Parts: sequence; structure tokens; C-alpha cells
Amino acid sequence: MTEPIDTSIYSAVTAAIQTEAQRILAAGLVTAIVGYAASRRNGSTQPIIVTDAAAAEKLIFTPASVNNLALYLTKAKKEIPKKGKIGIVVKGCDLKAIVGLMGEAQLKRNDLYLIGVPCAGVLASTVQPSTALTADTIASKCTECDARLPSDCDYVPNVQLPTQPQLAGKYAVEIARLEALTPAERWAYWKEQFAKCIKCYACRQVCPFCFCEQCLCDRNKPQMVDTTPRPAGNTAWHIVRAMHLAGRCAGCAECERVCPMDIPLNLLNRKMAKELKELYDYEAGFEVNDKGPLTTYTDKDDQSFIK
Amino acid sequence: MQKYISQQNLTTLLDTLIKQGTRVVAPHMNAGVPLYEPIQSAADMATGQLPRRSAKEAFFPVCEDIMSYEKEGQRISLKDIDPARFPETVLVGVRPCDAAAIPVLDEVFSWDYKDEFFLERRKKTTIIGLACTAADDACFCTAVGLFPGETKGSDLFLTPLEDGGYACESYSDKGETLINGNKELFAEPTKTKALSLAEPQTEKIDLKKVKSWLDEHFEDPLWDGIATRCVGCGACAFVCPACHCFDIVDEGTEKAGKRRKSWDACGFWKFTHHASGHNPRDLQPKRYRNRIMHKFKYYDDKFGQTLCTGCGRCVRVCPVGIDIASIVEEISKK
Amino acid sequence: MHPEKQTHDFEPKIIAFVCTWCTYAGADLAGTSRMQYPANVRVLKFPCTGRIDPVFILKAFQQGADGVLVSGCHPGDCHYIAGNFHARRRFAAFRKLLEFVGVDLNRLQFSWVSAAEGGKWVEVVTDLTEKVRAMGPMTEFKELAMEEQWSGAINTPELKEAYSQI
Amino acid sequence: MSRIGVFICHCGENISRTVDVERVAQQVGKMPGVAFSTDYKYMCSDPGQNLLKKAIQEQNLTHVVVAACSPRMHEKTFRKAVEAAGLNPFLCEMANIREHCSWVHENREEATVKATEIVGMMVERVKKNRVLPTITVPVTKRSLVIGGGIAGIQAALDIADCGHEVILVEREPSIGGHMAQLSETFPTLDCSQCIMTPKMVDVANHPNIKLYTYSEIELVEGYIGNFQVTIKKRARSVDEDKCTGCGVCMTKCPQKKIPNKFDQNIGMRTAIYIPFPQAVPNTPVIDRENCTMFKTGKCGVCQKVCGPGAVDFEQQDQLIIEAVGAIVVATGFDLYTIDEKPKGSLIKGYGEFGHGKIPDVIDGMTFERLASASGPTGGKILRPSDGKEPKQIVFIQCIGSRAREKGISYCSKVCCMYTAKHTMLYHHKVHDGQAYVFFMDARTPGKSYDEFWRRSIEEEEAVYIRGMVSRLYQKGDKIIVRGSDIAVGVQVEIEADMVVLATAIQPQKGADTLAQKLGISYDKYNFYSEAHAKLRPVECATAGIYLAGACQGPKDIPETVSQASAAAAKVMTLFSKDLLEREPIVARVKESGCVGCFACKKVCAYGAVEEKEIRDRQGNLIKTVAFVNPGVCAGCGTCQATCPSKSVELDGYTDEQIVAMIESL
Repeated sequence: MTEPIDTSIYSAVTAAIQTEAQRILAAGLVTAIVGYAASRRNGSTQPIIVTDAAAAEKLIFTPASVNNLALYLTKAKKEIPKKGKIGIVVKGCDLKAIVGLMGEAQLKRNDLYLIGVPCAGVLASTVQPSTALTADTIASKCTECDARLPSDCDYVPNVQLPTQPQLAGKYAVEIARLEALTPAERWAYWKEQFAKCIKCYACRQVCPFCFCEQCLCDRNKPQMVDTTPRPAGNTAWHIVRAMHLAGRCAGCAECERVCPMDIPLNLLNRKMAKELKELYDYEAGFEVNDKGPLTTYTDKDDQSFIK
Repeated sequence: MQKYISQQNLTTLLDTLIKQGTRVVAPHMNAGVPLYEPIQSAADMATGQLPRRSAKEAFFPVCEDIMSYEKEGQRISLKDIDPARFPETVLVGVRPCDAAAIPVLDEVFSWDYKDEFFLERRKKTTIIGLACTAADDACFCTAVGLFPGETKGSDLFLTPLEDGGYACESYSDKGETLINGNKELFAEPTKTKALSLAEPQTEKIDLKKVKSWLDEHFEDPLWDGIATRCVGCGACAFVCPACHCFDIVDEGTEKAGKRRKSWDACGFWKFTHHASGHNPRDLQPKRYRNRIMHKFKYYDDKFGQTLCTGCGRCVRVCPVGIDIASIVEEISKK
Repeated sequence: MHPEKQTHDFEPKIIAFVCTWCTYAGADLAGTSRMQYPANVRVLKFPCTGRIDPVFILKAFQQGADGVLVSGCHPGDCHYIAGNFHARRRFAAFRKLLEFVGVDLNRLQFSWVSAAEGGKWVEVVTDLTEKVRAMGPMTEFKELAMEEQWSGAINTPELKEAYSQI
Repeated sequence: MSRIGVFICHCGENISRTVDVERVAQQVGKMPGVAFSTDYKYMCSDPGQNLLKKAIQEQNLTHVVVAACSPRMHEKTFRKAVEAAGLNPFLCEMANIREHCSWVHENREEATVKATEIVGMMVERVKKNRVLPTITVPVTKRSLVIGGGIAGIQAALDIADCGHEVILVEREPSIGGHMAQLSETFPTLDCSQCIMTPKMVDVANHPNIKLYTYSEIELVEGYIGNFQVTIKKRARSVDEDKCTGCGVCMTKCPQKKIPNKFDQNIGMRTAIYIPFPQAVPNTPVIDRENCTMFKTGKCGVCQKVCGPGAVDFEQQDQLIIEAVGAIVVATGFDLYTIDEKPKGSLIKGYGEFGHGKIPDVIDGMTFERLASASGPTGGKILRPSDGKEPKQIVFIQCIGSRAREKGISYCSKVCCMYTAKHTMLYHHKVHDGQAYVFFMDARTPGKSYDEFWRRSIEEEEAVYIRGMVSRLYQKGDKIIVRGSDIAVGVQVEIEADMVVLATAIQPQKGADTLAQKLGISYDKYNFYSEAHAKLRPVECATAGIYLAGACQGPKDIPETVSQASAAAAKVMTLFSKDLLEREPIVARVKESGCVGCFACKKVCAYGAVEEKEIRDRQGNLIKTVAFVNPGVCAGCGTCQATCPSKSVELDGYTDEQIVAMIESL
């Protein structure tokens, strides 16, 4: 199935972003805008921080605009001066992360100017950036997207989202497949995946929720997780990572996209999201929650697993 | 020495080596990812794609033990790893950009301190290079002075021919030994045409000019411009055939454990973090600057070589699309 | 006076993380009541189950535990008002994660044992020990600890011996 | 490098019978860091402790592990001994090889191996122990007492007599509470007001007591030793400083038909009123809901007749902030209202008994007012419906109490005794009347209680019927009461003139709201929870807050007074030192790592986590981090398990200590 996906609105979106960016920068409404710009490789984009209205024309939106730029708003990115209001180009999935960050006291809505993008989907990390968007080349997260149109933004280009072909949810299918296996088979699967890990920490570094100044895994008193890229330490790292994101992860799948070893990291996050939805009816969304599912409780919570 | 080896005989050669107990490392698919890995049969070799990690790990492993300790009572006993145990290895199907990096690494690992872990593996490994017939737009070997048929670093170099066989040329004693030990598998060179090599993707860059600009521009607005978006992961360094920084950590318990050496990357904030808490490279632009400086200036200063072979892996894996080829090109035009 | 040790092929290592107010006290009660249970369990005392980080469970398995027990106050009995409620959610999530990566949850037991339930402590510890004994050793993490990336691996006789001991 | 001393106790034979203690000592002696290892018959004995102290000094020990019984038994003992030898007490740990080993295993080999591992685990742990200085918190030696009933009054007087200032806050216009409403008290039948009012006067005159009546708690901030309490003093509309208490305003007030809550609404009062003649303070209050002036803007009679000009229609509610070091909660009880089910309440009504529908079905407190010499009937027992003297009276016990199907499972404790008292009072006042009591059990533990109860049957001729009433209805001017006498096994029907229901005791309305302001816990009925049912019955789990009286559970007067004095004693213990010492097992934030996500704050049940701004020398905000107030932190460590970057750490249970233990195994 190579059903094409209509991304014709992206040129109008690009034009609208440029116009709006120019306007708000010129009017001094924002000090900088984080967006996407073209880069050398054919069809590729890269994050850009625009501070000058004249440079607003560099901003684009294409199926290769894969990054979750929310990362650049967090404390983890000390290099970006967080002075004044900052504009940011966000897809629905990115916006969920921003909303999550607000719930964790990392961002304030008033410090942001949100330029929402009506999104028909972006490319998978496994294909060249110049590839056309189809049901095959689309990122897995986009097959399960419920947030194509971000809400409560300061600006959203006025374009009509094209109707999408029905796509099978890739994570749901894969999670179901793994759940049907025996524990030993699942262990074997993950062992093979985690063995590839080289601890480059790209997964951590791009995660908007990994905003800790010092990661638990970078501390050595005590050494909670072995730092060396050996199967044991790799497995521990990925378990700890998934647990720390449980109830926080907004589903942008950046961890999985950037993994140079193609480890399906977002599967772990999706699995946890699925469980937390079933247990506590919690889902990442567009509404700021004061407390996440693992920082609150009720006296009626499930305890069927406790003797 | 120039020879010809058919596809069939190459397979026989590798299988024979494996049977004899030589470790054969070749591009191989692992859970969907091409990696240089030991193969159990020549049929497992998959040369179609550039392996995701470079061939450096055959000499400079992702992680290796260098010592172990045990505490009993008030005594601590230490045990060294014996490099004599490293196996004889044939590294086959190595891309020119990967093979060319190995002699570059020789310089640093045999400089004032002789790294026995690297050198012992180097001594026991024969590298069979393979000319490159497929490139993508991340590739830039031609920009740094190499080309898809580059033989630097290879003990034996294979050029694929139209008949499926290979033109084969040895560039070292190790290469000759391999041919001589398996004479029946090698034939005299043929007139068969070679497959066309990969298209160059980039113009050659004047690396001297780049270096001289770097000599003068430790402080420059360029660094902030490039690297504010760098996220500080180690992906670029880890997939690089030439990056060779490592970390040493002790892992284990109070009673027993191991001292391990593993890859490190200058992009990590912890890389230059002092015990005092001070960090001379406190922000990402300073760290990224080090990456460029090390590759195109410091290494050149010390060893007269450039620490980049243009394999393009860092371009492909960078989460935020940082493209070293464009940066170096931009510097060369300054 | 000293009964013979029952011989088993395999003696599992059980690590228990318990809160000081309920389960630790319950285990004390089992002691003062001279109840008997298998000697496989090692108890780590915490102020509250709320203090127990999932990483500790992971660490215990990595350290060679064949079974892990986490036990605290019954809901509503928490000395610290709600620590066990937070723990309940945290572990409900964590066990799902472990299950997904292939850990057999039969090796991980959670329980509420009050200071008055010396008998329940004995029952929980005995059951887990017997269950894990029947399952055999937890080899997954131990094997993992021996594994190397291929490039760093050396097949030494010591390593072979270590493997055979798992 | 640590020099650890390990002391293995035989505990007589309790440990050594199953554990080879000498072998353990020998094995442990080989562990890295152990400098000294020995075994001894009784480590907790004086010679044992001296052995420990001597070894610390002679061997220059840096840490100590005592392998003996449960730390719950002797941790304090050994930490004290270690401190006496000059080490920080928190550098001593106990390895529990008795309750967790020698007593639960019979096989000597197994037990010895296990004991060695337990000790080894504690050896690794103790290496990571840090010197923990005792936490000291300054104490404001003033206390707040919430509730001016007998419990609050007693606690306030005891504390004030000890020389400390007390802020006494009462919601009603007068102190006195329920005890002031009672006629006589069991088991001595002395007049409640006669013993109560002198205490009320003592409160009014006490130089150390600051009384706020008609006031409520608005906000409580701070922690033990350092609370800031905001009190809302509702507008009385009468200036307390000017009013002389002459009462002219009340006699002239045209609104005279307002049901008086103090008299259970069977007596009437004026709109400007004091609830009862002996009220303290003797300053009237204007009930603004019923005052003509407030309703229509026309009247003002009281203002006109007031000589000193104390009436002030313009008076506003006032917010007053008081700093106190301790709080006694004595908010008392309320009676179960049987005819309605309050919204959100788990308690069902008792509509079948006609309370609120049949006028002559009353509750026990109403009976008290009828029997009271100063009550609305002048002490005569007269039915509310027609003022006739009831000749047949039925008392029904356990209305609400012990009725699981109605949502209350507890016993209200006082009803058996006050019903017995009611039958006596009735018999004394209506000589030809007959009292019947339906009861389930008679619960009369207490000094002279059972004798009192028997007297009601044997001398005062009350007829006790064991059984519950099944049906009750009005027939003419009689109330037909049907029930079963399960002792005899017959159906009983009584034509009663009046029925008195011994309704259950419940916490005051709004007890839960107050608990939330105070940060104390309460049970499903809203009774406040004590820190420990047996050993800390007057303390809340929240440090610095104490409980007195029926707010914690049903109680009679002597018990309430005892608990109030006990709470006062706790307050005085706290006030006996200038600095409060707390066990240093509290969480600390490592500010360098904290990113201010405040997950810790979200999970802290004590409100111990605050936000703290970090600024550079120029005053620019660098970041906002978490700060744990050591005075409030209870030491559960939930924050640390929740903190993603482990930037908050519970002293005494650090990750390093715990990981060291796991890794030792």
C-alpha cells in the first residue's frame, strides 16, 4: 500500500507562517520564533531560531518538518535565551508536549506565541527527507494521530485539512503483537533491540520532558544505571527512561525518530500511555493538568495486583 | 599485487576463514539495522547499505573491559585483560570512507601512549575494502579529498565488476598474505569492466583554507549560529569513523567489579565537566566548536591529517539536521 | 534441636522492600510469634512504600534477585497519610512496563501486610519463595550482565564458567 | 576510609541458639571497611553498651552496626550509646537478626548464612550514612485552642495556668459548648451548669487567655512551633469594649420569637441576644438574619436604648492573624439528625422514627433542656406539642449508633449512661410516670457507672426492654411504640406520651473543612485521626496539632477533660524548650539539580514543599526550585521516589544507602 497522502496545504501553511512570523517579529510581539528551515540535503529541514523579521522568509513547513521544537523552550536548552515572548511553530503532537511542560511548571502560556500547524502528517525517520508522503512513508505516530489541528494557539493558518486515508495504527498493532508473545519472547525481542544501543542519549536529548539539569543516569552517587553501552546498562536505561516518561510523555515520538540504531523506543512510551489510559483514564491532550496520573491517586485505584 | 576473485570464490574464502576460526566481520543486518558484525557465514554479509556504525569498532569497541578488581578483607586484587586473547580478524566489505579512517586513528593510538587494546586488534586484523557504488546526498567524501574508490586503509581492496566478481589489489603485507594463503581462489586480473563508482555528491573543499580560518577564529559568531540548535547528544561522534574519545568508568559493587572503556562524545555536557563543578565548555556552541576544531585543526596540527572521511553518517543521524559538510564549506568560503 | 535443612536444587534469592510501620513490624511480629518461613528473603526497610523507587526493583533483579517483594501498609493505614496510595499507582504502572519488556511478573509480588499480620507476612514470603523456586533462577538479567557488544567481547574461560553458573 | 565496628548480640540464647554468632562475627570481620567485629551475650545490657562505647574509643570506629533484635526495639538505645561515645547517633545501624532471622528459622546453617548477609547489608549501608545533626525549630510559645466546649476550656486553662498565652476560638457567641446545655451529669447527678460556669468565668478572667467568640478559623499556615493562623471574627454588631452586659437591649428587642438553638429550638430568644444567661462573654450578638434593622433598615431600638452606645450596625467581620506554636483542636460533636440525609453523607436517615415529624419525638439533648432548671420549661418535663406532662415515656437507644445498615458502625459511648440518667431525672420530676427503655446492650464501663445504671432500674423503676423498636406512629395524642423484647421473646406495644431518641454522636458540621485547613487527617465519619490509636492518642500525625474531646471520637465528660489535659500537657512539653528538636529524617533538596517541576510538591501529603527562588547577586531570577521545610516534613520519602532527577533526598534513606544494600546481596 503506497497510498499517497495529500500535503498540498503545506505550501499555504508555509506562506501563512512566514507572513505571521514577519508580522509578530516586526511588531515586537515576540523576541524570537522557533521554526523549521530548509537545509542542504534534498527536501530536508532543520530547526531555526529567527529573531529578525527579514529572516521570516526562511521559515517553512514540509513533510520533513519532523522535529518537536518544544525542546527549545525547555531549561535543557540553556543556549536559547528565554527572554520575552517566544513564538514557536507547533504541530498537534508538539503542542501536547508544550501543554505537558506547562503542567510541570516549565513553561508559561503567556511567555509563548503559538503558531499552530494544521498537519497532514510527517515523514518516517527511515526514509530520505525528499520522499513523498504516503501511507508507507508516514511516521508511525501520524497513523495514530488525534491532534491534526492544534487548539488554543495564538495563530493557526486558515487552511482546510484534507481528508486522510484510514491508516492502521502502527503502534497499536505492534503493541498487540508483542503483548501476545510470552515473556521470554518479549525479553528476546527487547534484548536484541537494546543490544544495538550505543548510549548516544539522542533519545534523551530530544525529549521535551527530559528537561532535568542532571539526569538520574548521569549521577554516580549512587550509580543507579550503568553508563556503559553494554546490554545490561542499555536495558536498564531504557526501562528507567520509559518509567520516567510514564504519565508525562506526549507522544511526539522524537526518541524513536532520532535513534541512530532504529530502536522502537516509542513503543515503550505508547504501551505505558495505553496502560495509564486503562488504569486511570489519563491521556496527554491539549488541556493543562495540574497533576499527572502518577503524581496523584484516588483511594479506589486498582489494586488487583496486590496481595 | 593485482588479482581477480569471483563472487563464488569470495564466499568460499570467507567461509573457509570462518571455518578456520578466524573472526570475519562484515556488514550485516541486525534487527533491521546494517552494522559491521561478526558473521557466521559469507551469506550473512549484506553490503548493500552503508553500515549505521563505522568500522572503527573492530579496533575501538563501543565498550570493553580493561581491568577487573576484587576486594576481600582489607585486600584488593586487580586483574588485567590480556590482549593476547583478541581474536585474529578479517574485516571485509569495508567502505572506503571507513577504511580510510583507520590509518588516521593509528596516529592517535600510537602517539605518546601506545594503546595496546587498539594496536593489538589492529595487528590482528586484515581489512578488505570495497569500492563504493552507491551514495546519497549526505555523503561528502569527495569534499574532504577522498573518493568512492579510495584504497587508503585497506590491506586488500575490492572493486566490483560487471560479472559480479571483483578486481582485487593488495596494499600491504597482510593483504598479500591473505592472497598467498588462498592462492587457488584468486585469479589473474581480467578485462571485465568495473561497475561505475558512486557519483560524487560534493565539490572538493580547500581544507588548508578551512584550517587557517579555524586557526584565527576560536571565538566567532559562527559557533553560536550553528550550535544553538545542537541538542548535545553523542550520535554524531558515535557513528563517526574517526571520532575516538573514550571514557573510563568502574562498574560493579563494593566487592567486585570491572574497569571499562567506552565511547564518549564531546557533545555531552559531562564531557569536560570538572569534579569541581566548573565546565569550560558550558554551552553547546563551545562543545560543537570543539568537534569542528578537533577534526579540521587540532588533529591536523598534531598529526597532519583531517579527522573526517566524509561518510555522512553524522549528517544522517543528527536529530536537528546539523550538517558538517555545509559548515566546513561555509568556513572554506570565508 | 536443629532440624535438617530441606534440600532443594535451587534456593532463590528474594529481596523484599518493605515499609517500616506496617510490613517490617508485621515481619517482627512473625518473629516474636516464632512463626517459621523460608530463609531466602532479605528485607530492606524503608520509611514508607512511597519512598520505594522502581529503579530499586530493577536494581534488585540486576543484582541477582530471583524474586522481589514490595510490601507496605494497607490502604488507609499509611503512617504518612498517602505514601502507599502513590506507591500503588507507581507500581501498577511499573509492573506493566516490566511485563512488556519480558519480565515474568510471577517474580514480582506486591502486598499489603499490616503490623498485626505476622501470619500474612509468613504466607506472602513463603508463597513467593515457593513460586520462584518452582520457576527456577531468573536468568535474564544475569545473562545480560555477562553480555558485551561484540567488539568488546572476549571469550575467556572465566566468562564461560560464569555463564555456566547462571 | 571507614572503620566500622560490628557487634553481634547473642540475646541470651535467642539469637545464638540458631545463629552461629561467632562465625558471623568472624565472617563480617573480613568485609571491606570492617575494623572491629565481636559478639556478646546481651548488647543492650549496661556491660554490652559499655563494650560498644569502649570499642568506639579504643578502635577509633567511624561507624557502628549492632546485629541484634529489631531496630524498632533498640535502635534508640544503641544510637544513644553511640552518641555517648562521641559519634553521631545516625552513624549507627541495627541489623535485625532476631525477629527476622533466629526466631523464624530453625536450620542453623541457613540462619547463620542469612544473618551474615543481613549484617553485610547493614555494613554497606552504614558506610554511606552521613552525620545528621538534630533539626531544631524555634517555638512560638503561644497556643491556639479551637472550640470552647469543656475540652477546649480545660486545655486552655491548663496551658494558660502554666504561664503560656492561649488563643481560644469559639464559633458560637458564647463558650460552654454542649456541656453548658446539659441539666445534670452522670453518674453523680451534679448540675452541669454549676460545675461548668465557674470554668467559663475562669477563662474570661484569665490574663493568659485571649478569647475570640463568634469566630472561626479561616486559614492555617506554617508548621509545628510556627503556625500563622488567620481567624475570622464575625461582626457581633455590639462593641465588646463598650457593652456592660446590662441586657436592656434584649428586653426591648421587638423580635422575640426566634427559636433558640441553645434550647434545641424549643425555647425562644430575641434578635439581639445571648444564648443563655451565664454566657461568656456576657455580650449580646445581633442575629442579622432575624433582626428587623438588618432586614428592613428600620428599627434600631437596641441602639437607642443602649446606654454606653455599644450597638454598632456597621461592624464588619475582621480577619485577625495570630502566631502560635501549637494547636489544640477541640471542636466537639453534634447529634445525628435522623430525619434527613445530608448531601454527600454516607449516613442514612431514620425517617421511620418520626423525628421532626411527630413533635413529641425528641432527641436526648432536647430532653436535657426540658430537664434543665434554666431551660425553656424551667425544669419541668412537658411535651413540646401541648405542654402536658408525659406519663408514659419511651427512651430508645442506639439511634444511628452501631447501625451498619445506616452507615454508622461505631458506638456513641455515652447514650447508655445518659439514658439511664434521663430515666432518673424523669422519675424525680414525674413521680407517677413510667419510663421504658429499648436497648440493645448496656455499656457501662467507668467508675460508678454500672451502679448508676442499675439504680435506674432497681430504684428509679425504669423498665428496660432488650430489643429494637420496629415501628412508631402517632395515634391521637399518643405515640404507639412497637418493638420486640428479645429477652422474653414477645412483641411489646407501648402507648407513649413522649419518645426520646438517643441519637448518635457525630463530629461537628464542617469538621472536614477545618481538617483540610489544618492539614490533619480524619476518618470516614470526619472524626479526627490521632497519630497512633494507643500510644499517641492526643496527637495528630501532623506535628504540633493535638486533639481533645469528642472531635476525635465519642467521649463522656471525664474522658474529655482527661484528654484535654493530656493535650495541654503535650503542648506544654513542646513549650518547655526554646528550640524544638526533631529527628533529622527529612527530605532535602539539592538545588543544583532541581529543575522546579514540583512533582515533589504534588505528592507531598504534608504541604512541606515550598517554592524557592534562586537569584544571582544582581537579584535576577535564575530559577525556582523546591524547598522542603524541615519543620513540616514527616520523612516519608515519597518526594524522592517521584523526583525524576533525584534532586530531593531523604536523609537516612538516601539512594546511596539503599543501592549499597541491594548491591551487597
